[in-house]
Amino acid sequence: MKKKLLSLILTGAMVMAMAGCGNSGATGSTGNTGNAGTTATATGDGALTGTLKLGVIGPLTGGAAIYGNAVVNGAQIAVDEINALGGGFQIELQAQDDEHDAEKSVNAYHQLQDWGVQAIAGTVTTTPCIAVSAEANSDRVFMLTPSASATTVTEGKDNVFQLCFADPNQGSASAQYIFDNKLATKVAIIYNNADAYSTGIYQTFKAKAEELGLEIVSETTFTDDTTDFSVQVGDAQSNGADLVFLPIYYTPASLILKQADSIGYEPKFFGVDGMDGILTIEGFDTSLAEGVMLLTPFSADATDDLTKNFVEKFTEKFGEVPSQFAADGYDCAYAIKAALEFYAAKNGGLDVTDLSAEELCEILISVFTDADFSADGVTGLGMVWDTNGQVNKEPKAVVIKDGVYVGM
Amino acid sequence: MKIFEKASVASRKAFLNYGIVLVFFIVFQTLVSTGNISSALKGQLIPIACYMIMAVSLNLVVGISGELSLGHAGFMSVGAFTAVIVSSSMAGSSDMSSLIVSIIVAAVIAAIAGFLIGIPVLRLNGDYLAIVTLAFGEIIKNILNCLYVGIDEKGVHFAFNNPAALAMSATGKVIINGPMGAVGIRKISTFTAAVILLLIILVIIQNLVNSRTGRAIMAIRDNRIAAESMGLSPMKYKMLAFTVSAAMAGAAGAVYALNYSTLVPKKFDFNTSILVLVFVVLGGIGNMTGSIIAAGVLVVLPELLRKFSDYRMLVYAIVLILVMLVTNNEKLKGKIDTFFKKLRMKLSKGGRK
Amino acid sequence: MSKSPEVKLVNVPSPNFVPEKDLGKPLVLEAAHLGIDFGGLVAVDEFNIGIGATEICGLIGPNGAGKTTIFNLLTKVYEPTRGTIMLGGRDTHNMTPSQVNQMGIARTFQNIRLFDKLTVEENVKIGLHNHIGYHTLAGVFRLPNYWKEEKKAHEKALELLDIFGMADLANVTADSLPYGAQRRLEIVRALATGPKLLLLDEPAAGMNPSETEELMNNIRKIRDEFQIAVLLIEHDMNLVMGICESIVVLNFGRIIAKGTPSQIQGNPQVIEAYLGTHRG
Amino acid sequence: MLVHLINGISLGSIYAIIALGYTMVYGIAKMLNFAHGDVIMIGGYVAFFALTSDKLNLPAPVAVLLAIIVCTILGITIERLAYKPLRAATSLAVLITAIGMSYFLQNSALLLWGANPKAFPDMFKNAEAIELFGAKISPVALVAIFANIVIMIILTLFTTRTKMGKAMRAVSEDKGAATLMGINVNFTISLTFAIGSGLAAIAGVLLCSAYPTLMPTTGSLPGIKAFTAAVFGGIGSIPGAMIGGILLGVIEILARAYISSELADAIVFGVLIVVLIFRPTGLLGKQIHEKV
Repeated sequence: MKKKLLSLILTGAMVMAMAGCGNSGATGSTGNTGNAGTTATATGDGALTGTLKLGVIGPLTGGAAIYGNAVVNGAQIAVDEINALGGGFQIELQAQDDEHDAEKSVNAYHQLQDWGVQAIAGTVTTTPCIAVSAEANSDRVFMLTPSASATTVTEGKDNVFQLCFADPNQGSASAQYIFDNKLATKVAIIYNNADAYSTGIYQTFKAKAEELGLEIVSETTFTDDTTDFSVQVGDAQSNGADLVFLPIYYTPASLILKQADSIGYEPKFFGVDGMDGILTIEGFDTSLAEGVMLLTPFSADATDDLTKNFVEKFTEKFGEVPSQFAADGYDCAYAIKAALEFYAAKNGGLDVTDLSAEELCEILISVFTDADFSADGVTGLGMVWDTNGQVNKEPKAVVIKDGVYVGM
Repeated sequence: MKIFEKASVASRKAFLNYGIVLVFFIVFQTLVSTGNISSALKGQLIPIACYMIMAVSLNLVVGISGELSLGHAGFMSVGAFTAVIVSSSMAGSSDMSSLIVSIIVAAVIAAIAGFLIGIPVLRLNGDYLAIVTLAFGEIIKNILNCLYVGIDEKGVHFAFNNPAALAMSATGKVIINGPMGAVGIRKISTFTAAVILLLIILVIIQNLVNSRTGRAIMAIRDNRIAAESMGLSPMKYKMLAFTVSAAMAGAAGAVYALNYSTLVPKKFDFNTSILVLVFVVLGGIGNMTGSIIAAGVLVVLPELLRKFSDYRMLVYAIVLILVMLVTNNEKLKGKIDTFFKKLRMKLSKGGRK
Repeated sequence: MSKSPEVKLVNVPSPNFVPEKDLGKPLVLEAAHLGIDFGGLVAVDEFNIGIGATEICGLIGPNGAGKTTIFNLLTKVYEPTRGTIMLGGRDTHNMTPSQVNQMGIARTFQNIRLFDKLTVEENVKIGLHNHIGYHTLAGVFRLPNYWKEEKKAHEKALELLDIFGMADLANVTADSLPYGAQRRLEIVRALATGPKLLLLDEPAAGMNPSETEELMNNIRKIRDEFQIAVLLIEHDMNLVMGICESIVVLNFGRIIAKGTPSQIQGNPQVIEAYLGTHRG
Repeated sequence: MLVHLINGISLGSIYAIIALGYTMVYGIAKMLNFAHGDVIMIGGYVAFFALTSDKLNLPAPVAVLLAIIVCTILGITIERLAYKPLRAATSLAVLITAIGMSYFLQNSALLLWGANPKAFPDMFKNAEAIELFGAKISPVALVAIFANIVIMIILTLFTTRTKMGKAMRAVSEDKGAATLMGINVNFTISLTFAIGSGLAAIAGVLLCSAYPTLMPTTGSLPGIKAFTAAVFGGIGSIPGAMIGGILLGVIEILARAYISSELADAIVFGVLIVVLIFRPTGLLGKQIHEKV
């Protein structure tokens, strides 16, 4: 039944599923929805029509390009699917490069404005996202970031929402999981302290671990440019850690696994959602990742139809297995569509073509903060948002066995 | 009489620069107020002005003083983070007064940094000096990566390499969070303020160059041994140029920082120093007009090339190499000159027919 | 070629002697036991000299004798390995080139060292640098003092250039001057620093006889007008014998002869050094 | 401690091999070749594809050789196209051109091979970690140290014993005089670039083996560090590059282990500054006296 429902959603029948949600008044934080409603063209039949100009901002070149490109590609798959459905609603997607730089990101944002962007799925990385969200907040442009997970991204900005977990959730969930399953007695942590994502998870992990009485024997840091991990891995080894917690992205994680292997150190490794993608690195010896555990909202090896469909299309189009970032990008486009459909259904239809970004922003805020609104995607089912803009969804714990993820 | 003729040559040049800046300001301010400007360009106006200041201030060191500096962004960084702290601690004051005080304090702190760094750096020559400025730029970045600053009702707290040492009260707010940089910066920079600062800095540099001090700096650049034998102290004047330049970069950093809500130390790395150096070299060593124009054009160019997407940095690299080859190779220069001459002849012939 | 009348040299209370007219006035320069080694090699040794207040002294010797090295020692481009240099009665130990310049010693260079990209007038104004009395900030903010002092400097520069008839070239950049004019400009620039002792390194190099003649007159004129001493290195013997009151001959870094032009001309050691004949 | 020391020497050996490229090119062409780091990256990619591509799937020594050949040709081409026309230009103009070349190589790699990092295959897969005085040392570390020693010996013999090596030294001393002695200066400079770029390929393979992630920006930071090492040892000096590289690597690893990983780079650069204050031309650099 569940699978059937999912495919229904996928084929654009979400409106129907949502129709039963009742007509409770929108709990928009600004109370501006009334205005937006009057300017919006109500078609009367509860259908969503028109063309939405959706912008994506992320690093498409430079050192962080992998994340930006993944999000854009994921979003592209979603947009292609939505446009192929027909039915009067179309999305025009434009991606702008920010090179993982705040200044360039604001430039990219302004470029999108000149294009006439109505809503933004972005930005991909945290620091640029903070800069752009400040601009978007004063301009009243809706932002749903696929992957900028720091709490500062959404703090004090009613128009900014996250599709990924906020950092604190992941850290405490990981500590809890390790404790509950008695995975370790001595824990080492290696984290990137130049990265808000990594540091954020580290801090909550540590707090939770102390609360639970997990012993942390080694804490070492690195920065974005680091390639030599001999010191960090050596420290974990000499302190006798039997589990190394890696709240980091998969590129440095692959180097850490390799370093540990080369000195014959074989602890358990436990990662977070950023670890996803490690199996897709071209040339990576996946046997090194054997037994690595991670909490992630997305797993390309999941067997549900939604994920299978996405992974298949993505692999076909881009020749690689989608990472969690690609999944986030994919879900962003669908979440925005779902929100618009939710509004259309409640207000007797919606034509987005001539809506200004400001009008659309108030509509989307009202829907995302509506207690009755939830969205499904490849990174989670029944995602709901609080008024801070943070998402609530369940992480899955997986372990790598024989080069594939296996649920735990 | 001659002094006035002479002065007028120098001041004509100077006024050309003031004119360019004023025209730049008036044109864009008009476009902004009439709403005829794309938001992409509008959003870049303040950074453009900041990069112009960076370019002219680096030109003071590279062009006028003749020392190759590869760490200029470091001083911009010092100014930027100083301004973040100052403006945050002045939360109750008006935007205007906060901005002015931030710029001044940023310039002073950057000048102090410039002076301290100048002591070892300026004892070296040529490429050794260049690598040490690069090293200092990276050191500044690394140190700022370890800087934690918070503010609560008791005042500003500093900590180094250990955020826990901030020891703030419950209501305290972290302003600078190590490598994650500053968030929640007051966005108080304005285009007008940036242009006024640019004008002030141009006045200072051009008056400095056309004075006793400027002559001394250039004399040391052209021939250090002769200058020394004329009773000039190379260290004193190199230091003066270096410190003034650092102060100006600090001021530019302040305006830049207060235009964005977030800022990371990594922004001001080696690549940013090189970016500014490219403005100076392409604009012409020692040529302030050139620096201003090059900074303006080269900041906007990558944005204009956005439609080439992935190819734009490649195009930028090729353009950079070609420009250097054409402007610095006598043969190529000659070939291009004759090509244009022939073209002109053909055109004029064609015109006559 | 006009020749100065030969003066009588008298001993002063030291191993040195000065022209009779400068007796009773303090020596502008006195070097004792001066020497420098380069990487263990003795380049100059036991160099002793005393220069009277308005003396024109020649420093001659074959190529590689160490003449320019002496200039570099006296102007502190090199720090001497041994010996003392007294300028106006003060020891210059540990002083920098710019400090000794401010104490009254100025020089020209064998390989011309002008500020090429600056104008002739600016070159002279750099010489005047320490006599232009306004602060950097006065320059930046164009305070009245700036205008006053710049005007004074401009007039002074033209006045000095006029000695060599170069006032009309004031706005030409230095590197566009012909060779002889560049040498003359170096002298004007050195003079502008207000020295008590002027060191000229081959001032007549590359000049034709009539230019050399004019140069000789100008050197004398400068000495008389500014009442300063001149120490010059020169290969043109007509010039040396024509204007020097005393001559020091250097070979292999050591003084081989000292005296009046006529004494030097008759000195067999000097002749040998120049002709390179070897006895037994 | 011993582990860190050996890891430091291993990292330092890689820096030293890169630094040799910088130092030889600087010695002869008096230019800072900022694109050198990116030649390393190209070398890494060539070896990567030679090793992993299904069509090629070459054995490791052949892949390394292929990388050396490609980089050598690349080095000569860069020199001919971009640097040779600027022989007479100011050093600043050459520097900017080199930076332009660096951007060009990085962005070409980005377009050709994408931004996704590639995991460099393990060429020493069958080798176990080696136990030395109770410390476990990775085989790559030992290979890097060994390679460095071999390269150093060959280069020293080359520059002191062979005619071409002597010509190289002559050109770096005085181009004009070398021309008069009948040395083909342009050929000698090309040869230097060829050797430097070939070494860059070796360094690239070693770097990627030790730290197996390959991106278009892989060469930038090691390039700057190696450049620092070259200056540290005295730019233009071959033994200087070796000493500078190894010291730099050791200082970096020890600083990271015992002081702070954030400040490790700052400490490395700080030591460089201190060295240059006391020895303004580096540890083994020649003191230059300006002729007056």
